Amino acid sequence: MTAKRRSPYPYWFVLPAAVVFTVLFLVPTIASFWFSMTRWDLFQTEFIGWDNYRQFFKEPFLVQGLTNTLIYAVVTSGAKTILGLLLAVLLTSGILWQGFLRSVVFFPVLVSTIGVGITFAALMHPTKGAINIALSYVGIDGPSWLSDPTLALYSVAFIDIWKGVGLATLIYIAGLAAISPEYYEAARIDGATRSQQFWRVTVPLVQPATVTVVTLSLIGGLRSFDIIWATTKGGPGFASDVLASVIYKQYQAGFYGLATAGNVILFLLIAIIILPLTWWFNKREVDL
Amino acid sequence: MKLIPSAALLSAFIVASGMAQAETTLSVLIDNNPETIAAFDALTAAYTAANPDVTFDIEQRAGGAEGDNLVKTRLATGEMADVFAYNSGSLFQALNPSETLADLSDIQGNVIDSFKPVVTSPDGVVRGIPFGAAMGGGIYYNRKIYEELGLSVPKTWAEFMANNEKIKAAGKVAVAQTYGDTWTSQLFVLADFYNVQSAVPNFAADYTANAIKYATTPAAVQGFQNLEDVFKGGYLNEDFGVAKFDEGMRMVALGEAAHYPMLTFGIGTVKQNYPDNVNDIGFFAQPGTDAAKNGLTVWMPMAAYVPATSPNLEEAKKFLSFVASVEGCNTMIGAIGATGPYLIEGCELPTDVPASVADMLPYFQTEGMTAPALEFLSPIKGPALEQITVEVGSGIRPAAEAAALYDQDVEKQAKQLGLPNW
Amino acid sequence: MTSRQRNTGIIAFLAAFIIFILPFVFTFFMAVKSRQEAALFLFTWPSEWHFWSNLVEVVQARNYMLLLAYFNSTIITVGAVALLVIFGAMVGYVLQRRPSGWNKLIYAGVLMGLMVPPAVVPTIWVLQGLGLFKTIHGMILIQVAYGLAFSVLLYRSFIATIPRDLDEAAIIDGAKPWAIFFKVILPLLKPVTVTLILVQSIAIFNDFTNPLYYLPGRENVTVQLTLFNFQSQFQSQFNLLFMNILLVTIPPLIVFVIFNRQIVAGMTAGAVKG
Amino acid sequence: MTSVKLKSVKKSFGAVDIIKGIDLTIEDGEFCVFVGPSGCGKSTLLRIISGLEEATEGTIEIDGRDVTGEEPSKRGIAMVFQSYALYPHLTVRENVGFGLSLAKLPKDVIRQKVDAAAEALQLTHLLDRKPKALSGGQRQRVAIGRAMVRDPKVFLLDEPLSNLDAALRAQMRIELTDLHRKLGATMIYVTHDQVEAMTMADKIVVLNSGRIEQVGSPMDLYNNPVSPFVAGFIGSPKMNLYDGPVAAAQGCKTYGIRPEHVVLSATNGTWKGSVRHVEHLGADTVVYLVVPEMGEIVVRVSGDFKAAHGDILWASPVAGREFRFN
Repeated sequence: MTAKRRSPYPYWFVLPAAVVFTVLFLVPTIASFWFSMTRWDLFQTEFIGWDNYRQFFKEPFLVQGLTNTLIYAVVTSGAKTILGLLLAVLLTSGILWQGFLRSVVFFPVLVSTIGVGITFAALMHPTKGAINIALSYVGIDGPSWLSDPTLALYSVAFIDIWKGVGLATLIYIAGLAAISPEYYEAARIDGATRSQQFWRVTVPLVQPATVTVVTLSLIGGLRSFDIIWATTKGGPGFASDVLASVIYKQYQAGFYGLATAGNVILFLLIAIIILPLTWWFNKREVDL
Repeated sequence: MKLIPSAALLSAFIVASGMAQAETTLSVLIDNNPETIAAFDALTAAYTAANPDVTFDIEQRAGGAEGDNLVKTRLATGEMADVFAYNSGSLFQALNPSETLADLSDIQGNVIDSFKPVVTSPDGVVRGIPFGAAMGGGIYYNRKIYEELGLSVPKTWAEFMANNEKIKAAGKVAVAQTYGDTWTSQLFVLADFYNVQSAVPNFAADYTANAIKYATTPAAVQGFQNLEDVFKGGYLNEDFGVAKFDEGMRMVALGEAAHYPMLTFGIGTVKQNYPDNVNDIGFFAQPGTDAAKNGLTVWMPMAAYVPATSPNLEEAKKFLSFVASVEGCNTMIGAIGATGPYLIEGCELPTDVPASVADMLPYFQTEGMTAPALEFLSPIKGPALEQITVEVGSGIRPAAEAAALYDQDVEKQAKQLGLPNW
Repeated sequence: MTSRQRNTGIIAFLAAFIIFILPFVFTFFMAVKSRQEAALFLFTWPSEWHFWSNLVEVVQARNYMLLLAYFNSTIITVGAVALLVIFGAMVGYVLQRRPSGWNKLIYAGVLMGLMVPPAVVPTIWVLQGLGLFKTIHGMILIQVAYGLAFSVLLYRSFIATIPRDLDEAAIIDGAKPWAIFFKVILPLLKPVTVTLILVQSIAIFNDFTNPLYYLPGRENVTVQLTLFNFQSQFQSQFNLLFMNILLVTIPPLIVFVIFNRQIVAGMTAGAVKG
Repeated sequence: MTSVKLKSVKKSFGAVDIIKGIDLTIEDGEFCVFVGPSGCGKSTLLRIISGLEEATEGTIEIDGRDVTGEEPSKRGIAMVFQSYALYPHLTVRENVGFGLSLAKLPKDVIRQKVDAAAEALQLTHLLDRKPKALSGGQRQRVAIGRAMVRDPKVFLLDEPLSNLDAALRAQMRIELTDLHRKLGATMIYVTHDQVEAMTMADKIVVLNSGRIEQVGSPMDLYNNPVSPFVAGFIGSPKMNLYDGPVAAAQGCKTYGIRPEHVVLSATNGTWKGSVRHVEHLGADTVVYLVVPEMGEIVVRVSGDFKAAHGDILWASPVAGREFRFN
């Protein structure tokens, strides 16, 4: 037998990426399992087993942080999905200034998160902020958006949606462009109304885009940190703390082992939510 | 291309060969508080003027917890600047100073003894020199409002609350709070430590040894109670949840609010932003239950340190011995004025200090009228205190519960430090 | 255009103006106000225009730190995006073209890369061991490691749309693997590459957290970190802060204006068909 | 002497055998067509010859040399793909010269060769266009040009005409045959269209589920099909094939008669049936007759034959033109 010929798709193509990814991402991630079992002050490590995890679950605010994380992720990704689809439909319907409006909706995606946080913190100021001043003209006494414990989390979620809906819209616009106009023509010949066309043609056929939007925004929402940090820092008190900000605070306090344990917990939480979801989406896509 | 620098270097060498020393550049890391920057600019300029062979490369870092983290990371990774300024007391202890910081005990000649313990590592070596002025933690008040309403400086918490009631009745904001900067929410608790200590003299030691708790010590709970009372009394500014530190100072300076609990360094902000109103502000220690036992909780200044790994250890120490000299002290006063006593022997404050500073000085002049803040007596300070005090001060959590929660928070820190009995 | 389309457009424009444009107008107003006026936060027309003086002050601040930051951020962004394009396309190519047991492993890595929050402290520990901590190239590699998963996914699904016949024609023409990839496949990935460049360069340019940890040091400052200059713990110079936000937004804006038309095209071809 | 020899070539994907052992020799200069229904393995066989696919077992010889383990580019072959596989980002000139530039030939040599091929294929005026600016037929020619400039010993063509419309396909059939005559190179051509096979091939290889059914010249296959499969595949309309009682009555397993070998009469014949449908093709007319005892029989008669739905007609096979398979 002659020697096996080399594939035109050699594995060394994967090598550079694999090296960078392994060394700078996988190794630290795996090391984090070890460090999460230590008391670690960057100077020394001391193995303490599961103590950090026990400590983490004793954190009085972990339960709240956990619920907040879920609420935040569901609210932001839900809103981005629904608003993204509606905006995409609107911005592909040939309305006046359509191209310009697309740019406007997408533009916040480009701006620095810290900058957006600072800007909205100013706009949401309870007494001087433009939002409450505008509300006062119509006779509404606006709340303290970012420092009212019942509202803070939702206010931050709103900012996140404001900043992120453009990306969802863009993905949906792309998804809509992939739907052949013939489906709509057939539906119209069958006598479908606009809303029937939306529910019976658009929604099912745009599903691949929905999968992308939901998955990306859910992962983003669960990991979300910088916009929370730029606006409320988890406050007032612990009212808008999410898992990522709880971890960050442990980290800031120098509890590196504990923070790393939190990292592992966040990782597991994301895996528990996202893996079944992708599996379910994949199964449904095969059915289609 | 390559020739030119070497030629320049060569000629520089010929010129310099007459001198004993080579050029040194000291890297410096300080926080980005404008006053720290101004003080350091003045100090380094003065030092370079006297020692032309030494230049400085000053880098700024964020303040607060963000900055704490940066300092720790850079120390641990050996990336620290030759000289850096950082808190003394419990935050200093968290740096693992015995291993990371250089021994500075031979440049303590002018340093007042009371400062040394807060920069002494567990192995008994002094590793820092004071940078800046000592501060008191108490309550700023607007003198115009006090005059207008005929109020007098309160000696007990009850009197303070009575004043607040009158101010509120006059349609003014009695107490400014600024939880937009969460650290400012801790003042009512931390500045109450003089009162805690006068009620429970051994509190700091027992607390460190896990023999006494906040929640089970009524005098300690009082600080949280103060916060709760002020909120419940409806004395706060409307935007207390988002306002920032400098707005708090503005409110008390311009009479938008009558009181603002703060450390005395705050007057620097007023001097910079509202110079005309500096003398409208007065200051008093946080009152306790007993008018006879009215004293001030004192914060030690920040300190300057040299990391043990610095390649320019000797030069850095020479510079810091200048900072810790009377001349260095006067340079700082010249740059940023006097906000409190400097802990350098023979460094006198100018006579024309702002009114609030003048209000503070008498406490220092009487034995027993001051007590160091808890963070200078005990290495443990729970990292979540700011959040907990925001909760109490916003009416989210009652004082007693908050004290218990804080005890829980402290436990982690104590374990991390490996203290006995935890 | 029907009148319905015109009216909807006008209503949509008004809504978009209030929701999306006014915050930027606010930022702009804040950026040109005096320090005292900016501290009031009011959404008012600036009583005095300090555009130029604020701009100069921000640029000059801390010994022209902003210019250094632009320089550093540009190098990091360009370097990391270039590597992301090449590495991502190479992995996506092999992943799509050569089904084998290894693919499961690669997918597991990709999925992890998308989901797992990076473990910051252990990463510093690794970077230090490699002598990459606090270096620009270390930062570039970090951004590559964090951005790879997304790039690979985007490329893999796009490559699926390129007929295999092209590879085979090239094989018969005598092309070596690298020639097939660089001369035939890579040029065809242009639409999705444009999307990737846009998305990743903005993410990297706007990244705040990673440089904060992995790239300390004044000489290594990046654009987002300059926002720290003006947001001190004690005193905030809001006019300069907002001017800084304004300046920091300009480079992404330029990228956007250049590539605007091609974004949707790339997204259509790549991200959605996954 | 550029012959292609396959010796017991097998190919399996996992447990599925696609090619089940093929021995075949294609002579120098021959136009050989692989034909068969989709999934019969004809494309796989072509790809094994090209080297794009590796045989699981067996050897391939080109020009007397064992090339089984050799890179495709070293085998002296060129291939034209069904989709043409033109590089969309390159001009026609670059597409045609791509292989030559990879081989690092001097620029002027490449230019010369490309110009010559373009001339032969009447592509000269299109050389600076990109593929998307070309019509289907032009793309087809560029693909052939790209194969030509490599001076291959063997041309491999994988259903090259299937993406063209009917008129263009007929024209290209002639052009390809001309080209073959002019170049004198060995060509292996895969198609599922028996018309292409019949019109172009010197030798037809009929494949059925991974095996060779029959090899021979077009007329060989037409006149002497070895199996009902080949018989049914070659010729249009399809041969009438009958199993069961009809075949049994003829003493065989399968009985077949081509439509053009059936005679119709209004009065007498072998089978009596009624007309279901009549197709007038002009020169020919195809009659579909339903015969109760055998089912349907298709008959091709001359164009002027008159019949209508429901007419009763008699059909009879032409003697000596019947096929009996066992």
